[in-house]
Amino acid sequence: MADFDKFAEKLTRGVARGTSRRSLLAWLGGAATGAAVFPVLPVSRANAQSAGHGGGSADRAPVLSGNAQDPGDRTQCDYWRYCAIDGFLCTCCGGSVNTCPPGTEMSPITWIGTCTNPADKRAYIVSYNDCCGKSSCGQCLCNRNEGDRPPVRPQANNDTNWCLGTESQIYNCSTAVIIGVATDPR
Amino acid sequence: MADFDKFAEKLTRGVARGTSRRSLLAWLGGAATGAAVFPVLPVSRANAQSAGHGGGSADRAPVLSGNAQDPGDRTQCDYWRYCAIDGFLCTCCGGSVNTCPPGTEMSPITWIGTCTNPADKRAYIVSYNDCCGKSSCGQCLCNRNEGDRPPVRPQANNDTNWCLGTESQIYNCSTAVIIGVATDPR
Amino acid sequence: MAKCAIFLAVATGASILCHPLAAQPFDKPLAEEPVPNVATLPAVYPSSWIIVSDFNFTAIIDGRGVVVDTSSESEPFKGMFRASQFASILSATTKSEIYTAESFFTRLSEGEKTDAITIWDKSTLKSKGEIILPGGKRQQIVTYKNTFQFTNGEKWALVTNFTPAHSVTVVDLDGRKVLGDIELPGCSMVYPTGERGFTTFCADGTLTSITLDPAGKVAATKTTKSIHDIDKQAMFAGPAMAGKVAWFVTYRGMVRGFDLAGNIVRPLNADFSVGSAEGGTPEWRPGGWQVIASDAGGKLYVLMNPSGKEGSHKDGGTEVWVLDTVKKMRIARIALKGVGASIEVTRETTPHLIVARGDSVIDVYDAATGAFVRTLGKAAAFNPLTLTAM
Amino acid sequence: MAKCAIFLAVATGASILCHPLAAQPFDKPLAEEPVPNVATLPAVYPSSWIIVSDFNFTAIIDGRGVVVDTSSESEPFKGMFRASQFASILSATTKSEIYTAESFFTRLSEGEKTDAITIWDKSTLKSKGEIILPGGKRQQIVTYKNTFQFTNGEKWALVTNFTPAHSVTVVDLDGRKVLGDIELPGCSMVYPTGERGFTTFCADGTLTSITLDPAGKVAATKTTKSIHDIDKQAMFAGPAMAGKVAWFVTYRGMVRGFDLAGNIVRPLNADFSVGSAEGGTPEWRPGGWQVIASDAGGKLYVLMNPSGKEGSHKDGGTEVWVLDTVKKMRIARIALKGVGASIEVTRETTPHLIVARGDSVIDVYDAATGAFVRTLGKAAAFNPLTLTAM
Repeated sequence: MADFDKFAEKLTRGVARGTSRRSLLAWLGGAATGAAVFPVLPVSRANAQSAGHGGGSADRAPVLSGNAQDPGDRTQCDYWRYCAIDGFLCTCCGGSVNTCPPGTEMSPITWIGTCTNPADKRAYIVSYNDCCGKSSCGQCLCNRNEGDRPPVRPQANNDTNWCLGTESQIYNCSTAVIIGVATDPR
Repeated sequence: MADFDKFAEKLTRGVARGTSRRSLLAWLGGAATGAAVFPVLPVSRANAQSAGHGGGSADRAPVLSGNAQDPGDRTQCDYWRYCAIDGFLCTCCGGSVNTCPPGTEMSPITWIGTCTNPADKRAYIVSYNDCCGKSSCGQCLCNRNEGDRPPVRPQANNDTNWCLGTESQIYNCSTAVIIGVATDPR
Repeated sequence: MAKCAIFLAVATGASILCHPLAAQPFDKPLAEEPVPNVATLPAVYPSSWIIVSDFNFTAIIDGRGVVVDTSSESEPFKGMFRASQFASILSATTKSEIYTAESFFTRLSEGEKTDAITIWDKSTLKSKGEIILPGGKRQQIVTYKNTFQFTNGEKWALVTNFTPAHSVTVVDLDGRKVLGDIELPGCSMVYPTGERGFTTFCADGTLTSITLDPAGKVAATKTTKSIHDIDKQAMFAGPAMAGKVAWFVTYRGMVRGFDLAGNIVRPLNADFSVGSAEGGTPEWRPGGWQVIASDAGGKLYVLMNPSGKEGSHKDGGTEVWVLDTVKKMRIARIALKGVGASIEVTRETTPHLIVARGDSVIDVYDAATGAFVRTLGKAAAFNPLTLTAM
Repeated sequence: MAKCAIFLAVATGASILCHPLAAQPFDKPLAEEPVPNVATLPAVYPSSWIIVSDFNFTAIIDGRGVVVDTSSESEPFKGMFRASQFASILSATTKSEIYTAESFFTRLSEGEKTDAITIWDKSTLKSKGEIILPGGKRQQIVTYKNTFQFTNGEKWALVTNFTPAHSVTVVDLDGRKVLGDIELPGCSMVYPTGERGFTTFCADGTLTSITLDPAGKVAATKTTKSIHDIDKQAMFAGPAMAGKVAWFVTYRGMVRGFDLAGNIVRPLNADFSVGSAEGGTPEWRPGGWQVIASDAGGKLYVLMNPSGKEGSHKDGGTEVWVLDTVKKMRIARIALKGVGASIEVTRETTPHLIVARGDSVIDVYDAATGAFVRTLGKAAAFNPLTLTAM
């Protein structure tokens, strides 16, 4: 469980950065009454532009990792890391799957998804950090909701604007950063 | 020329409302050096959304005057009064061809076009008053440029935001108001 | 006429040089039209009108609300009002006012932030005042109705906050002032309850009802036992109101009623399923944004997705199922022309089912027969999310 | 895996309950990736990059500039910066800075207005300062380059005002302060002239050159005779710069050069036609928004519309005609894949012709051969208007 410890510690640092101790405790208090073993925070917004899941238009040139263990087009909504993302894909906005675009600020706390990598069959913990401080990127809007729950459980809801604890609350795009492994395949 | 006098007087009132006397004089001074017999002011913006002239989508239900002497669909860019308009058609925004939408303010001074009515063959002076104070309506963007000239002749240029002399400079949509007749057919 | 028109545009005085050739049948020219001229709306909107929240994804800062006449194919767009930056919208029934809870920045996307409630006059759609919300903590979330609700006979409003600590700000709308904040650790959304209070859902599955005193402070608090299985039977946060009863539907299609008439929420304990149907892959489930609505008679309408599975609950639906809450059964299925994202039912004498689609199209159906009546096309909003009947 | 993944999302600690069945060939999992992580750009942009103004018609208040890599089909969008409310954009060549002349309101679309120049760092795309423009008179017009220009070796900027009185505000960019205003009755746009001054076009057909003193005040003024027939040979306001020579094209296709190297504009008096061609209905004319561009060698590129007539000058074009200004003749015709609205030519060793289309698509052609090279699709901007090569 080394991964989890590192990740929980990372996250706590993030929360501490992003919020006052008092509000953090109040929030953890709330979360603790829920089913989550540790906080996995929501950040996302629904996609009303298409009934499907969105992503880049089909004729977009693909962006690939070049690593057989990380397959898929990062401009498309069906890329494996996006199983619980909701927003504009930073890969289409001047950032990358794990980097915010120039001039934005990465949200310190985020909603976490757990997505299975079709290449190595491992379940990875993916952090959907928002990029904040510039207006809607407008490219590659994508919405997938595996594990999403109503706002009553914020740590599992992906409608909230998680540009919180950032200098500006304006939402630009969302990343999908690998921060740990949930399971090793048997 | 009675129409012209009334219209010039109307316009001067408009200008006086919209600008300080000093700037008015400065501007009239400038205009007077141009070819215009009296000021016809620009207000409009280019349409980069389509190489055509825009207007409502073809499947829009038509808005007609019900008067055989004023033919055409006021949600479409080819309606005769729109020969020099450029912007969102107020008919599609909660206003009408000569009325601003609720909550907006009509710009006191505007760019004037002269359009020929296909029904009575008269050339009418059409005032493209902007509606201001709410953000882009977003419906029925239309751009036609008969008589449009570069900004060096503002009274004949339709790229300027004419939400000037209004409480807010935010542009919402454009009207096409009949304010006079230029010619009676022979 | 082109060259003539041009020449006129730059020198109308010379227009007599212009000689159109065609004869004309009309003796008198069209009349001059007065300026300035600005439209107004009725103080009370007709029952065929709805208020649509337009999230405007490609410029979230420039969100808006749109007043829409669902009876007009040609001119459904009656007017708009600002709803900036993950705003919430609230329409009064006892006053001719609309309220928006918004956030602003001094440099559009940077600079100092101000949270405020803006008061809009329904007839002029002009802003007529604002109430500053202190602390910069207003909850910014994709538009839900239950982040901003009335209480105390519409004299007060409740605004949810998220920092990520949950709290609620109580606002005196008539007095144009903030009355105070109520900390709600782990509890979310507000559902008006009793004369002066609200119920909120908590992360441990309980519901908490809070009664407010005349000063807006907490007078009494009552928490139910855990009755909300968020893992297996999560309820969509937005209920359909039938009188004082809030009807919720779960991601898996269970319908649950809660009576909010008294000071304390009362579960009806009369849960029932929306039912099942053939053709599900793997099964039919509720799906969309505003997925449940009620009509004046108390019947419920639920937007259903034939590709129902975990994670499908925001994907929209292809049918609306009509439910009788007394018989606890489905009484009709309405097939939609497109994939719906949000639904609402008007309070007209012949009620209409309004369906906002993911492609921005808004369609209108006869709520009683399910017959398609008209489409409003994309003429109302870029991204319609919540629909509110008048 | 779906249900497994869900369960993990809400309770990752229980993930050991999860048993994917397939074997896997990879011994080690993918590495953790660091957060936070924000991209930066080179201090000097490559010559394949351009800056695009995105007018964002459906939310004009939320206009932006986009840094675009025209050599990348997959990732052309390098970053964006705010350009709010009919903003103008200016990119420095001697400093790693971009400037935007913008307008803001305290309540998005209402309240107090502030005009300001924002300074953006090219590498971080963060705002690093602003200069308030007094008087609320900044000209709000669909994006032109010549409403906002440098002078005095890029140490100063000139901002045009319109109230509707024309004036120009002189700004000390290095000193972060406004130096003063210059009244220009009836004159519009600024074209940097000499070391420290500018030329402006006037409504009577004259051009006026103004030399500024070290304090930014008018040192000398010189007005030409009337040389611009605005009725019959109106010049598009945006020229193509070849060194210090500004090349303009008229609505009817006459090319005119003006030398701006000295303190006073010098007409080259070497006008020539872009030429004609078959298939015009009625004739070929320049058409679009940014219709003329130059390459490093001084060749000119003009966007041409086969349906040329009065009023067609903003309708876009289907071909680009290449002109030799020495031979005063057309040397090539480039057929476009779509209707272009604005064009620019990069300064790459193999220069490319960039065509922004009315449908938001940006296409890239080989400027020398006219061969289509690639499309950037709609991946850069909603409404690309001006294009600026690096």
